[in-house]
Amino acid sequence: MSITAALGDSVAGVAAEPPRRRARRAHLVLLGPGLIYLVLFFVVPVGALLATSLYVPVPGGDVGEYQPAFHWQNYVDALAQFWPALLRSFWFAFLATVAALVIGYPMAYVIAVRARGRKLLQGLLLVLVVAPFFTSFILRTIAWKQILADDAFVVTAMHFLHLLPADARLTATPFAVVSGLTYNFLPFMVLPIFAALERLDPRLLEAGADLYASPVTTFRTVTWPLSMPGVVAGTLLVFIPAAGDYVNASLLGNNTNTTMIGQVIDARFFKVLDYPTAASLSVVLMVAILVLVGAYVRRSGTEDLL
Amino acid sequence: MTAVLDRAGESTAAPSPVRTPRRQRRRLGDVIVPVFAALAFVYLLVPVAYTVVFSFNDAGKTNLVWQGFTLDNWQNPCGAPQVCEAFANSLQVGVVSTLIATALGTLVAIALVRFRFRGRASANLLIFLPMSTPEVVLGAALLAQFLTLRVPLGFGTVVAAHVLFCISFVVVTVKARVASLDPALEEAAADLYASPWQAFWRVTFPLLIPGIAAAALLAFSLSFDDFIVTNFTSGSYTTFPKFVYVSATRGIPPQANVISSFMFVLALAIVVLVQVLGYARSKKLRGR
Amino acid sequence: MTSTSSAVTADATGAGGAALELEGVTKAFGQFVAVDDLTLTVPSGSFFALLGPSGCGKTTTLRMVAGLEQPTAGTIALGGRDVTGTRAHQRPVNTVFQSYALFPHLTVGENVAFGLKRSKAKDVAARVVDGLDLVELGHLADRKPAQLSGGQQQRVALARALVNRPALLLLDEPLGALDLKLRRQMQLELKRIQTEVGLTFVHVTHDQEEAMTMADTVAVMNHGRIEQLGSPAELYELPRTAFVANFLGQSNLVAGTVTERLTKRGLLGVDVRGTRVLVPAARAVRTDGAVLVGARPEKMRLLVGDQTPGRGENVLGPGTVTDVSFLGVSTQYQVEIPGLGTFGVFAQNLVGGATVTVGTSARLAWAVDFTFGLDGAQARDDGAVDLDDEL
Amino acid sequence: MTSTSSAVTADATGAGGAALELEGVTKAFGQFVAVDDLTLTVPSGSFFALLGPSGCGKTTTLRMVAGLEQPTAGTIALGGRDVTGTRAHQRPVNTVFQSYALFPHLTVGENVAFGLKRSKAKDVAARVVDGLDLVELGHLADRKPAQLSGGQQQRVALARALVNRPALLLLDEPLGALDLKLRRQMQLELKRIQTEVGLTFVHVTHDQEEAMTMADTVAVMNHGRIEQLGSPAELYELPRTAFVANFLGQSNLVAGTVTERLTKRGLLGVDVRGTRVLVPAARAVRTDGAVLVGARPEKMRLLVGDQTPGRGENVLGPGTVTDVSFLGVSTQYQVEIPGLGTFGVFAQNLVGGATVTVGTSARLAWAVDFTFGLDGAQARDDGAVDLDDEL
Amino acid sequence: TGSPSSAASSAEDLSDSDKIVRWANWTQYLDQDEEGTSYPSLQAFEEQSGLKATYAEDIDDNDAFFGKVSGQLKNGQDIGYDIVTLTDWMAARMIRLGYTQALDKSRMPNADNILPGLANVDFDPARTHSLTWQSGFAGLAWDKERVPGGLHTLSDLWAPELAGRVEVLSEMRDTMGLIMLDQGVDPAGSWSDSDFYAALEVLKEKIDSGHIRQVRGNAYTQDLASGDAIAVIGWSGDITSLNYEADDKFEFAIPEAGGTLWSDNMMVPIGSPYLSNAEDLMNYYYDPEVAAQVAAWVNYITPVQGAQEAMMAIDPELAENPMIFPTDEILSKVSVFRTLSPDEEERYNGEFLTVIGA
Ligand SMILES: Nc1ncnc2c1ncn2[C@@H]1O[C@H](COP(=O)(O)OP(=O)(O)OP(=O)(O)O)[C@@H](O)[C@H]1O
Ligand SMILES: Nc1ncnc2c1ncn2[C@@H]1O[C@H](COP(=O)(O)OP(=O)(O)OP(=O)(O)O)[C@@H](O)[C@H]1O
Ligand SMILES: [Mg+2]
Ligand SMILES: [Mg+2]
Repeated sequence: MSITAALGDSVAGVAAEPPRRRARRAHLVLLGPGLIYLVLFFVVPVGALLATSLYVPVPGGDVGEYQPAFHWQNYVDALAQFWPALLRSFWFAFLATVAALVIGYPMAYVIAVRARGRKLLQGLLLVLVVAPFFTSFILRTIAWKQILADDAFVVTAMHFLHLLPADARLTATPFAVVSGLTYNFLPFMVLPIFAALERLDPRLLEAGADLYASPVTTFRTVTWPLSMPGVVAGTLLVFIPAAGDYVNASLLGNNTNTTMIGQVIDARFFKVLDYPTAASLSVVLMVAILVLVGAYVRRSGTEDLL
Repeated sequence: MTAVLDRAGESTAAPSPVRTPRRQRRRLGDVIVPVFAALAFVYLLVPVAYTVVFSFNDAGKTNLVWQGFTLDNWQNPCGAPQVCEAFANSLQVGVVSTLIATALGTLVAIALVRFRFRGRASANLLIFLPMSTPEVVLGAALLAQFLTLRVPLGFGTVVAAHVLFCISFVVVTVKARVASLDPALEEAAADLYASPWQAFWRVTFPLLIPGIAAAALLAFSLSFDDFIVTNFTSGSYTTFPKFVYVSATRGIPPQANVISSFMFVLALAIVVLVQVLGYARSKKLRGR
Repeated sequence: MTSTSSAVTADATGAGGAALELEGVTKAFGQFVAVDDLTLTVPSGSFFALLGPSGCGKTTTLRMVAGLEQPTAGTIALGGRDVTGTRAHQRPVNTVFQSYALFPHLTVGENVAFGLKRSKAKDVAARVVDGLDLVELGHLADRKPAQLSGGQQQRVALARALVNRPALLLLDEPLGALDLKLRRQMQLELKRIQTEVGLTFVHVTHDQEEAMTMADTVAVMNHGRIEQLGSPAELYELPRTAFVANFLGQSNLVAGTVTERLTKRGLLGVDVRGTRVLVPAARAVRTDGAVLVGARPEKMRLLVGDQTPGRGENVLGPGTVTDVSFLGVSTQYQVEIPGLGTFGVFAQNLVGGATVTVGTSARLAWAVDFTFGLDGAQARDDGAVDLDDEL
Repeated sequence: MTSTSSAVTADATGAGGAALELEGVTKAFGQFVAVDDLTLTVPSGSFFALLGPSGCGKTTTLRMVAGLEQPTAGTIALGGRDVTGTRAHQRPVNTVFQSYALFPHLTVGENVAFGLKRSKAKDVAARVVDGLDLVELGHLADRKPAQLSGGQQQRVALARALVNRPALLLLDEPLGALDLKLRRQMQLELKRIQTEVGLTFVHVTHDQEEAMTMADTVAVMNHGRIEQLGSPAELYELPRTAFVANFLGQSNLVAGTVTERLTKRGLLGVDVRGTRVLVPAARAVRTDGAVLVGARPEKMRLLVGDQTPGRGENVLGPGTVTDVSFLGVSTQYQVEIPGLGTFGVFAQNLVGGATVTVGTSARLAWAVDFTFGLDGAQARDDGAVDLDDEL
Repeated sequence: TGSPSSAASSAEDLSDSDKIVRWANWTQYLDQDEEGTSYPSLQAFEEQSGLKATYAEDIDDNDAFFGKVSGQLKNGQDIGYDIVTLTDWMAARMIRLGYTQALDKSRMPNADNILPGLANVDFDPARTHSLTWQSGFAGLAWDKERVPGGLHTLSDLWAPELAGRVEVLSEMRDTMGLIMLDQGVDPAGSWSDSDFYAALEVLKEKIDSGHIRQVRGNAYTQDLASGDAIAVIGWSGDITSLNYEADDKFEFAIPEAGGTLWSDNMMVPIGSPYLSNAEDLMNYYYDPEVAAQVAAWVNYITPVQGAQEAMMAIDPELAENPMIFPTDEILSKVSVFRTLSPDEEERYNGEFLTVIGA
């Protein structure tokens, strides 16, 4: 199915060098609406958020009342208190990304390479990857919670088979949170890798075989490096939302050793009404992600990816 | 997967005693990956299956424990208060934000690929930023902004927020398509007396449709399933994921499962239909 | 096939093409000058071929004529009208692109109709049918380009351009993708169409044989400039630079110094490593000092054993036959003469295969009248493709 | 260039290639039989060319030899060892792919080193350098394939295969992307390498001229079967089917009926629309009934005005010259003889351009000795490319 | 997020032109019919009043809900609800901040049916801005099969054999209140920071050690049902409801040291243009028979006098249920968490959230 194929494309697409053109200002007409939108609804709000991160409480004011200031100490305080959650977020996001890669790559490989030329099968498998998007992800997460519950089949069976110590459990653990993250962002890993693999010329694999490379060697020396753009795109698309997620942590974790920064930001924002702290944590999170992503993209040599 | 098995079978056709051990290894190698992938698909679909199964649960106040099979929920999917309203809202938000984001994003994508201008790099970065911003941050920033502007929260603000995070995905998707489009085609159109406007509508646009459709699909699924940003920017406006999240605290009505299952089946059906139609058409063409 | 072409010629915009004039046209990409001060006139209704190595600026020239690229300097006139500033879609010019550039989402018929619809022509349907018949693809009008073979696609591209009856048709390697056989056939086709419809064709090609078979006038381009321009026979028989001599067919070139001028007989005596070779003065670019003496391989014959040269023939050698290639129609010999290098000799297989074997000692003889003289300052192998140079 | 090839020959795995034997090899894709019961022996160290129209099964045959495709039936032996079931990476065979299939993420040098590293060869670096020098790309070792021109890419593909010194090298249209000039030059190169290194080459090509220049043995394939096999000169001079006659170069074929057998002189008398044409009986596929009488264009000459045929020549005509094409080396004439069709005549431009103009009345003469006779039941134009047929 | 907005004032009342009323409530907090498809009492109200009522189960957490609407409330904007139902302390904050509209009691004759104990509360002395919706206890709940001995004190909850199967509420006042009571501190009294932090220390220790599996809101009932939790700090009505489906599997008790009592209060937010309609609705639910109908379904303490009598007609057994109609003895065992100052509230809330890992 071309739609889903292109959908994969999306994220792995490496733009070709743009042709030189006479400037006819046409680009302003094309870009204008979109960029103005982004400025209005992204740049300005994020700017405001930045400002908020420096606010101080109104002296003697009620809960949630703040006034403009340049109180950089907010950042120090916020980090001093919440750095464990921040680090944990990146750690969980990293684990989820690796897990999604390990699970998602074979899926993408089977869809793109093994099912090559079988359009119906390919389309079906692709839609099976995307379709969970259409069943609310909260429902799915809750379903996981029920499936992995202490009294449910999986845990009982594992206890019975002694795969799990008798007092161990699966829900409300870091494991549950990471697997929830992995699960929920898996399609974002599969699609770009699929797109990259689909573009892989099967003749290159034959060339590898012709040049004495065994299937495993061919994979290592040809398939894997050529799917790198997809892998990079996929890892970014999993890592970024996972690092900022709070739904999985609050539904599947909810303990101090699973607290993620998203939960903290949400709680500071909505429950404590501590806007400056929430804002400064947001800014820190955003900057940290940008720095990590920038370094990663540069290292993997796929700058023109995005 | 049948493809793989077929091929494995094919390769073992010719007999030769020396090859036996090698053949075995090969068959193993050919099978491991698909089996692993199949397990991954199971992993991906188990909760979906759970959701579908519990849409048939004869549930009471909560839908946590299996109480018995019933078709009632499917016969009366709007039975639970608010569920259909939330679903309709989600559809509405999804469609409207998809339309806007797709239109804006497509234009930006064309400009970014086809033109070289000063500030192109910054424009690219601006597109990438919302994608790399965690949803909590986006939601929080937007909410603050809407409050400052005293915009009443509701449909409008939700759409505005969804358009924001969809645009980036649309741009990236369409960009890949535009980049793979041969610029010579537009030149050929110009050469054949088509004005720039005509060249766009008659050549560029039709060729971008698959990319645009993919982008729209992606945008719709992102919007339809979004909870975090929606939660910040919706005020009292309820979308389907928000409804599910809120009702999750006490028990999600089975009707929510019905609607989710329905969407899942619908997505499958559409793809199969598109495939079958496309197959029939190509067959007809080949037949001629 | 000929019956349908009437629709194409019977056009109101005037049968026959427009003359094309380039005046001092230059195109620079940044620092790089792709086309350098090009001045050129293509008479109306003629078949003009632009020939040159890869990257010499042929496509760029065509794109400027089509209006897809603006010249950095100079003017382009079409039928006497300056079109330099006119945009592509407003020029009565059509191009058959190197890559066809067929619209993949349109059927063959719709592709061909595209230009007609844009120019609001009447009888679009009838003209599309005629155009497709012209290239013998009438029965495939409903297919999509992806369902055609390369050769068929190329013909659709041709029909799409021809059907508009442009004053000027630009062909950018329109036959590059075809195998030799089909290519020759299409060449005859194209030539026929051009003659029948009377359009002005500017044809770009890598293939010198193609240029020579088809064109009235051939221009050989190199590094953005035109090296020589003339009828195919003129260019072939009397190249004026080593580049042209080598690029257009093969040449045997050998360095020498003019030592005598036999003014009465109109000949120059050239000393080639001790052997005197005669060159008609009228066929020499310079008449003194260092020259390159040249002759085409098919003009040369092998003198084996005690065979003697005829009257009015130059002789070189003896040398040794180092290679014999049977080409079917002809046999190619390589003869190495110590100190002078390797010479190619073609012999038509009028009486079957090779007559001389490798290792035979032989001299080379050829008519003085077909000898040409070039500037000795040029490299002997300029224009002969060097393996490292074609990027 | 020659100095570096020593590394390639000095290989421990044995200079010289392995013999290839196909025995009843068949490949069916579903219902469609792409290769049909092919039996073939390519002697060790020979240069074997496989020639045939698009889709006739050449690539499929090569892929089966390389191990990239399993035959439906039959066996493949290499150097006497049955390799039918061996997997591609375990066969001492390398392929230069029609599409190059260079690894885009590796540099030129890494591409060339790929096979060596896999087979754990020693001196990889040195051998890569040698291999690249062999194709004169030593200076581009650090580039990525995308930064090379088509011709350079093809040479990398060649080097990548050659450097492994395979017992058998398969070349699938390895020169398809090169322009005529470069192509000829690479042909000489390839041939030289093959002779020097002594490998066994199987070369697939569309281009009959290429096959004939390079190969020791040529096989003409059609519809998955081999139509004729032999040395280039043999195939060219004495085609046994109309397909071969037309596919390999041009042929003038005309239908007639055997009316006499001049057994003593070893000739057949054939009646061609009232004219008697003589055919050597040994050069005829059948000696009675309907036959096709053929002769190559370069064997024919024009008799204009009162010129008379020589002894032992057949004559047809008179007809009218309808086209004159100057090809540089030679001139091609088309002569239409009423009732018999159009005949092609090549004349080497031994003395400059065309000697006969369009419209001239001329007869055709050619030596009886170079006439051949085919089965009259075959279509005259079998194997001549028809414009609508190449999909 | 600026200075307190005094500009926020009641919106113009459009009740006469638009016959609608929009009500935000907690989930499962209004009687439903058998299929769970409609709210009988609300339907009756619509028929009777001619108003179209929109009922949204949009509240799952006081803080979260307030956090989402506070910005609009500060601006005096319509938040999309005409009635919101929030717990005492949050109601106190709403009223203190001026985010609610004054009720016209003359239009609400039934309002006088309010239980005397609820008629005067410190945050809304004459009930001019709020009316109680339901009240309930926080106490201990457990799975009878797995905790055969039952729970009597908070220390029972900390028994080692329950480790990892215990959950407490994310509602600070309930969880902290129970711990403080266990430590001998009356949360209704004037306790100090140190009392609070001492209790918090206990909580922290139990969470960090993994004894407490999760800290949850309403969703703890799901964990009880699925077996992930077998002993919890929970709310009275929930357990009653849960038992309907789980065959009386669970039991609820107020700890010996005492439990907490809380109430949820209906308020009309500033910016709502349908004050009169909202008053009509509140008035309706203060009818004893309607109140009994609701209480019979939600199983919480109804604030309406006469409801117990009305309940006799519906379900005599329920009328005797002390969790719906508590006896004085029970009431003497529970206390209401005292109102916190803004400063205390921010600090305690922040610390509490940090400890529970949200
Ligand atoms: N957009 C461009 N920017 C920079 N250089 C360019 C551009 N287009 C063409 N060139 C350069 O200009 C030169 C002429 O290019 P052109 O395409 O005209 O060559 P050509 O003669 O058509 O070659 P070919 O036979 O390979 O098609 C080349 O060296 C090319 O690299
Ligand atoms: N995988 C396949 N499935 C079905 N048919 C195939 C397949 N591969 C090749 N064919 C068919 O087999 C025939 C021979 O193909 P092959 O590639 O060998 O042709 P070829 O002689 O190499 O042609 P070309 O000169 O165009 O490369 C063709 O008709 C082709 O359509
Ligand atoms: Mg070009
Ligand atoms: Mg092939």
